[in-house]
Amino acid sequence: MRAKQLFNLLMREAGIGLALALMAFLFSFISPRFASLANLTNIFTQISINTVIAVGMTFVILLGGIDLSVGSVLALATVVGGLVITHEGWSTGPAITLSILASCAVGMLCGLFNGFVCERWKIHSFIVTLGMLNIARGAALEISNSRTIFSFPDAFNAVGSMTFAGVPVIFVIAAAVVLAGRFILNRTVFGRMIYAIGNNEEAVRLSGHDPRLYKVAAFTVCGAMVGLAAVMYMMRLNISSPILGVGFELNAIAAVVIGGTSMSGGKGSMTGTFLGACIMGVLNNGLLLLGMGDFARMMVTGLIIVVAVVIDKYRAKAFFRTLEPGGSP
Amino acid sequence: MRAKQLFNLLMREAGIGLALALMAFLFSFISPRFASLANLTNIFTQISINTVIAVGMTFVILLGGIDLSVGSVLALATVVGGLVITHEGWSTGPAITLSILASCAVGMLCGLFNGFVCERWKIHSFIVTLGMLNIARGAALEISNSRTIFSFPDAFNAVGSMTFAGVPVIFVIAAAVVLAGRFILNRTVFGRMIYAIGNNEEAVRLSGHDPRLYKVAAFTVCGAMVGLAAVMYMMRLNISSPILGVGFELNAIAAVVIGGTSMSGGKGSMTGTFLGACIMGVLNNGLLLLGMGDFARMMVTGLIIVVAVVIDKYRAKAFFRTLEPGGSP
Amino acid sequence: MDAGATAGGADLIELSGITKRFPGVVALDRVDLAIRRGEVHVLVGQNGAGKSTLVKLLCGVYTPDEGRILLDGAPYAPRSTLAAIRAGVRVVYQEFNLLPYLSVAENIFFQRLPRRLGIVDFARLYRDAETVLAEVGLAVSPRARVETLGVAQMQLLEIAKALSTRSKVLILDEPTATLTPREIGRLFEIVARLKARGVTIVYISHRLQEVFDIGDRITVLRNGRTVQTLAAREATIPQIVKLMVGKEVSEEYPFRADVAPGAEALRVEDLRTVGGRHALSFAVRRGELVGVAGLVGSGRTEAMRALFGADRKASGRVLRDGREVAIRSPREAVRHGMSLLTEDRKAHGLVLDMSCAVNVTLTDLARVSHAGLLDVRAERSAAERLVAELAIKTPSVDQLARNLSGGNQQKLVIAKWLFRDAAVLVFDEPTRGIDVGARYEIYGLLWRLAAEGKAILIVSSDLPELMGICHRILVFSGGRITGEVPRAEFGQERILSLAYQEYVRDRREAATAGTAAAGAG
Amino acid sequence: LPTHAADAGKKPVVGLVMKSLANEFFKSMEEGAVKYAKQDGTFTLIPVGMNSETDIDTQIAAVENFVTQKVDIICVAPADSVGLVAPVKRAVQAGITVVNFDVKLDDKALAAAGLKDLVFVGPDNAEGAYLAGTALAKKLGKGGKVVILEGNPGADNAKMRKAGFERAAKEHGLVVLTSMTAHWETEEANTLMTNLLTRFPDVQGVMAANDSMALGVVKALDAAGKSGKIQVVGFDNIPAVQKLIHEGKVLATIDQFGPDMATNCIKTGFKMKKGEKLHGWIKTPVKLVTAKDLVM
Ligand SMILES: Nc1ncnc2c1ncn2[C@@H]1O[C@H](COP(=O)(O)OP(=O)(O)OP(=O)(O)O)[C@@H](O)[C@H]1O
Ligand SMILES: Nc1ncnc2c1ncn2[C@@H]1O[C@H](COP(=O)(O)OP(=O)(O)OP(=O)(O)O)[C@@H](O)[C@H]1O
Ligand SMILES: O[C@@H]1[C@H](O)[C@H](O)CO[C@H]1O
Ligand SMILES: [Mg+2]
Ligand SMILES: [Mg+2]
Repeated sequence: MRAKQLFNLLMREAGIGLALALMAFLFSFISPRFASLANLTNIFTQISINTVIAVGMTFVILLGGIDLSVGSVLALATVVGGLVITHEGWSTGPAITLSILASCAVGMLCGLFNGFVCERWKIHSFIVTLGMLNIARGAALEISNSRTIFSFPDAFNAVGSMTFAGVPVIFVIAAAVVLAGRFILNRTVFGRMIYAIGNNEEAVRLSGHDPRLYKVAAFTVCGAMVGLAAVMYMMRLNISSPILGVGFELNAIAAVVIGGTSMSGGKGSMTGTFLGACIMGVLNNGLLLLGMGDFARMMVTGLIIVVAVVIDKYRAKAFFRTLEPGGSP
Repeated sequence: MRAKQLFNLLMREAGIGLALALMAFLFSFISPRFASLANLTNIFTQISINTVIAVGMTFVILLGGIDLSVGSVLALATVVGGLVITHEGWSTGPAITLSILASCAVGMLCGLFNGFVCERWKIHSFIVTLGMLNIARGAALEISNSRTIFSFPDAFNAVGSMTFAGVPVIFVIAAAVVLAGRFILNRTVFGRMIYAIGNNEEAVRLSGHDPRLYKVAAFTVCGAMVGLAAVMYMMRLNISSPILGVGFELNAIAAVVIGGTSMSGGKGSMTGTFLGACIMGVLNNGLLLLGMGDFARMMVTGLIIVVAVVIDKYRAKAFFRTLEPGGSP
Repeated sequence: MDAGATAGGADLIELSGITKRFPGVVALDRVDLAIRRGEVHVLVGQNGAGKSTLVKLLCGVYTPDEGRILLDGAPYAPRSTLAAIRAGVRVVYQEFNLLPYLSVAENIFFQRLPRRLGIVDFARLYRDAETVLAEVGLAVSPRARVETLGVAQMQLLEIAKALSTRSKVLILDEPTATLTPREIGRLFEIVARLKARGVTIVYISHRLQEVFDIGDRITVLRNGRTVQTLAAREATIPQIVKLMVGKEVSEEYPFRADVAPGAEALRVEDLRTVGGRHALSFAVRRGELVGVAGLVGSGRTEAMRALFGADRKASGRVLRDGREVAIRSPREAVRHGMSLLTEDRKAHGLVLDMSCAVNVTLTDLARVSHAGLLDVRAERSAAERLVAELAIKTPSVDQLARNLSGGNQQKLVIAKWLFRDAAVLVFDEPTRGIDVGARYEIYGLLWRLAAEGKAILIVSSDLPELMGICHRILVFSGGRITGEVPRAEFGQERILSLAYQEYVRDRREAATAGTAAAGAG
Repeated sequence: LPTHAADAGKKPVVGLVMKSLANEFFKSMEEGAVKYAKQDGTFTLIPVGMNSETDIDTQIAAVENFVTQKVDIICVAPADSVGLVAPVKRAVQAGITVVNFDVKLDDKALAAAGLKDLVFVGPDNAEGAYLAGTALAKKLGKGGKVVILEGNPGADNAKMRKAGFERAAKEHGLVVLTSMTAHWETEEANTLMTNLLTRFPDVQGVMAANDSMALGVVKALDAAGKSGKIQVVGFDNIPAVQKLIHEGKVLATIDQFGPDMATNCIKTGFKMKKGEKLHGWIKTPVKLVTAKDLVM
């Protein structure tokens, strides 16, 4: 049973895993430094924040929604968190705790707003979160007066660069988030509803549920993940800034979609999202190591994003082809 | 009959028209200059390019797709057009003609690529055009060596600032594009196919049509519109630059969605898109005239985008409520 | 293949050794079948027997794994629906394939819109559409958007689509599942006319009586194999049922006069749907089966949806077990012990891309979870129990709902509501697309539920079915309840005249007012 | 609500077109201008910023709107050295005094538009970068290996700074391993630097074209345990970097006195209105800032 499940999982994610493996192989072949422990640590660090955001985004996309505001909300959350943590006269411990809570709360509130407006007025999340993208960015700039906030407590900063046997702490956080997200999607009633609503919202409603609650919750979860990502960001770079996170939404969505989640909802997995985030990270890192120029790198990145998804499709197809004929009992 | 059609159209677009009227009224009330001829000319100029891109985007969104690459492709098209028009040794007339053709061709080719890859491998357009976003930007930077190209022929530049009775020529172009787009969507077989595929692709397939051709065509049309927008851009600013157009996709999509087109396809209209583009333009212009601070402006823009769509929903609902009781046969 | 053995020249379509497999299922197993030119050939078989699969092979949706097809004596292997249509094969599919936001006229002629230089000729489009609509008797404006139509109207529209082009072969996969006698009559006229024009017709239905009314020959499929082809004139219903099921089936309605209904479980007072002109009042008691009859579009579905909170209602009181309850959403309805099996299984009943198990337990996840955590094992076993109980044909409860046959999907919807175990059950067309054998099993099941004290409302367009199992029948006509007939007074004529009442009256009034009579019916 | 041209009465109106106010540097520049306007009290200031560094359209719309409003002076810090020439020309033709500041409009484009002598108030970006580069070279000595982190490709000041760095490197014998863009951004600079450290383990110095990027670079060095060992220079003199200079993690940055620059520009505009004949480049100072310049 277990073995079969593992096999299924492998095959399901095989396409995208293959793309990743291929890419990694290529890079380590061309540049021996790629596979060094130090470089792997770098990659782990670099994908952590996108991974956490992408986990939140997965919930929203599984519902057939989208969240364009993650980058701006991240900035707002770091600014609020930064103001709290650098608040004069508060001792370190409480300031850190409050700051973390504040960042997460900001993220959740923004997510809640997104979800609530979408559901209350039945507006597509694209437009609502596009609004939020502007609102949160404006608010972040206003609150911070567009200044970078710094001088965080050393204890806080230390976490961001701490590693265990080459594995950075913030990657451990990201991995935990992925596992938790996976568990929620596969094992809980909430996760079940997310998939079901993404597939056929009307059928869910007529089965006696209120899809709106779950949808608002999904946006809130996404916001909370962004808040957490903001904390990780502050730990990693030791600054808060209202201009961060521009374009993060595209990276997160790319990770989710490369990972095989359907933009129209209902289909997808957290494991896929994680692999998608890895592809994005390895790509960035590898192409740099190859010493490719900025513009060429941009083009190649664009191409590979597409190619990775194509490989995924091919594998999936080939897989089903091999299965079909022998599939009858 | 005609009168009834007009009435229907009015009512259908009433919500968003109302939002626009309200906004215009408010602005002209607060700032008398808003309604001046000179300012209206400005607004017309400022919305033209977004309008043309949004018309192209409407085709794609009606199919349930999306095109994130419009901004980058615009940049690439201006760069190629700019290189052609400033090519040494070509006389003005042919250079201008070739340049216009080249820009449009670049747009179309990129659109064709987007559409082809989406359909050939059944990949969601979000990811394909995200790839293209990077590819086209990289190519634009590479080709232009990241320099701004200028010194276009005067005749060419003149068109961009020419006006007839306060109406800028480039707005006339945009208006013509909207009308043409409207005609295509409502009156031609191609247009009806677009709606039909957005409604139920499977049904279209089962009726013996090949949806793929139409989908690729729609992306190509969108690309062509971007190419045309690039020409208008060059006329207006008298430059070509590889860094233009960042974020244009969001403006165009916002215009389309504010205009009432459904993100999941099948429902929407060109008139709506045009009104949506007007809302965006009036908003930007009006808030600037009010002298609102930048950050506040950002937040207000975000809010109003959402509110405009909410008003649209409300009006539509109220309208259907009043209609229904008498509506049954 | 006794009756099927004829001279090769007379056969328009010839299938030999056709096999089609899906993961875990052999849908068609070495099928041989010959369809003669100009005949009405009926396919019957239990749910999941392979009928729709066979249709999809003929129209180019699937390609066979083995075997070959001859059309007009030449090898026929359509690679796409377009190829099939070009070869002259058209289908009315079991499931709808409509374009909801486009007009009725566009839907009808979608295959080839009338055009000049790529521009649609709307004047001609609407004119032609009026003709076709009149032919099938669908009283809607050709300009109406399809999303505003009811299920039965959509079914008629599907038929209208098939009539828009001339074809050699017309395949109708369960066209009558939601139609009432009036529309069925009209459909048969159309079929007869087409046949007279030399069109070959393949007809699939679970309503065996009509098979004899229009069929020339009947082929019975069982478990993906052709059992026998017989001439309609010589066949009898019991004979066919036996061939379908493989054993004798008791065709007895389970009605038991000795089971008396108990206390009132549901009372509806002055329910008015949004846009509805009439207030509706009715009641159902525990242990009672109440039928709801009416013509297509008579407002039954609208009333039930409003009652269940699926649509907003304009006014009305609902009493459950004597206490007034507020029902503004399906969620509240379910909380108050009600369930509604919707008539459109694909759009409203099932989460098609999820497993059978997920669909079954969707109505009551609390029963298969603890503190928000799913108990996957409990879920599977609950689903397996219901799949067995309803004899749903599927390799496992992990199969996606999409991959079940139409009738088995319908059973799955029933299973999901049985899982909820509500006190008041509203079934809208519960036997739509369900084969005879299973039909009687479901009647038995309904009776068992009644015996347990459930209050049951059944909306159905199949009058004999309602008369067979109900205590009472409410008759809807033109959006109002025109009568309530107790079992003792059941009779086709009585009920039908109540069902026509409003339309006849409308016409009379229209005539007296001197306006052109436009009303349906 | 800030006043706008319509009800400004007889007071002259100055339109200040800035680049991204999201950038701390421009924000302080704007604040300098606002403070000056308040002190002076004889004119009305309308500042407008853009959404991002590349948001040319908002700038153009702003200039167009100022022309419509018939303001008296427009001070413009162009996001694109060529792109703004056309609207600026329209403003000049409408009789408005236009002064260019911070980033110089392109000479060739100006000449083509017949605006050869348009006044520019601003720093010498190349010179500033050269100063920073020289400081770095002095620290590393001949043969020191460095990388350059560029600003937005296409932005004029980014190009000037790159050129300045390169000149310093050449003159003092530094080896430039590579020059790549991090788009003025902290996060991107951090990722880029991390990866560059892997690619060039022997790098000794970093030239970041602005301080936002320098912040990201320092964190990358921190994570690799190399901060203080690899020398970093920046540009802008923002407070966050001042702290790092103090801690020895950044060697130097360049102050270009942003708050004074816009004020200078406005003053220049009024001088011209009064009839003073000014043209060409009015250079504003750039100054190297190192630990010894900071009193913390
Ligand atoms: N012949 C007709 N043509 C067009 N619309 C009709 C016709 N008859 C009824 N309608 C509309 O159909 C709606 C009622 O449909 P509803 O689905 O509730 O009926 P029903 O009795 O359940 O029939 P069915 O589900 O079989 O279509 C009403 O809004 C009515 O206006
Ligand atoms: N796409 C598919 N994937 C997997 N199994 C399928 C698929 N399509 C059909 N089947 C299976 O093939 C068998 C035959 O299905 P088919 O739809 O032909 O039955 P049918 O005779 O039309 O039944 P009904 O009367 O219920 O419509 C069923 O067991 C069904 O579950
Ligand atoms: O001078 C400024 C600053 O260095 C900023 O960081 C980027 O834009 C430049 O124009
Ligand atoms: Mg079937
Ligand atoms: Mg009904």
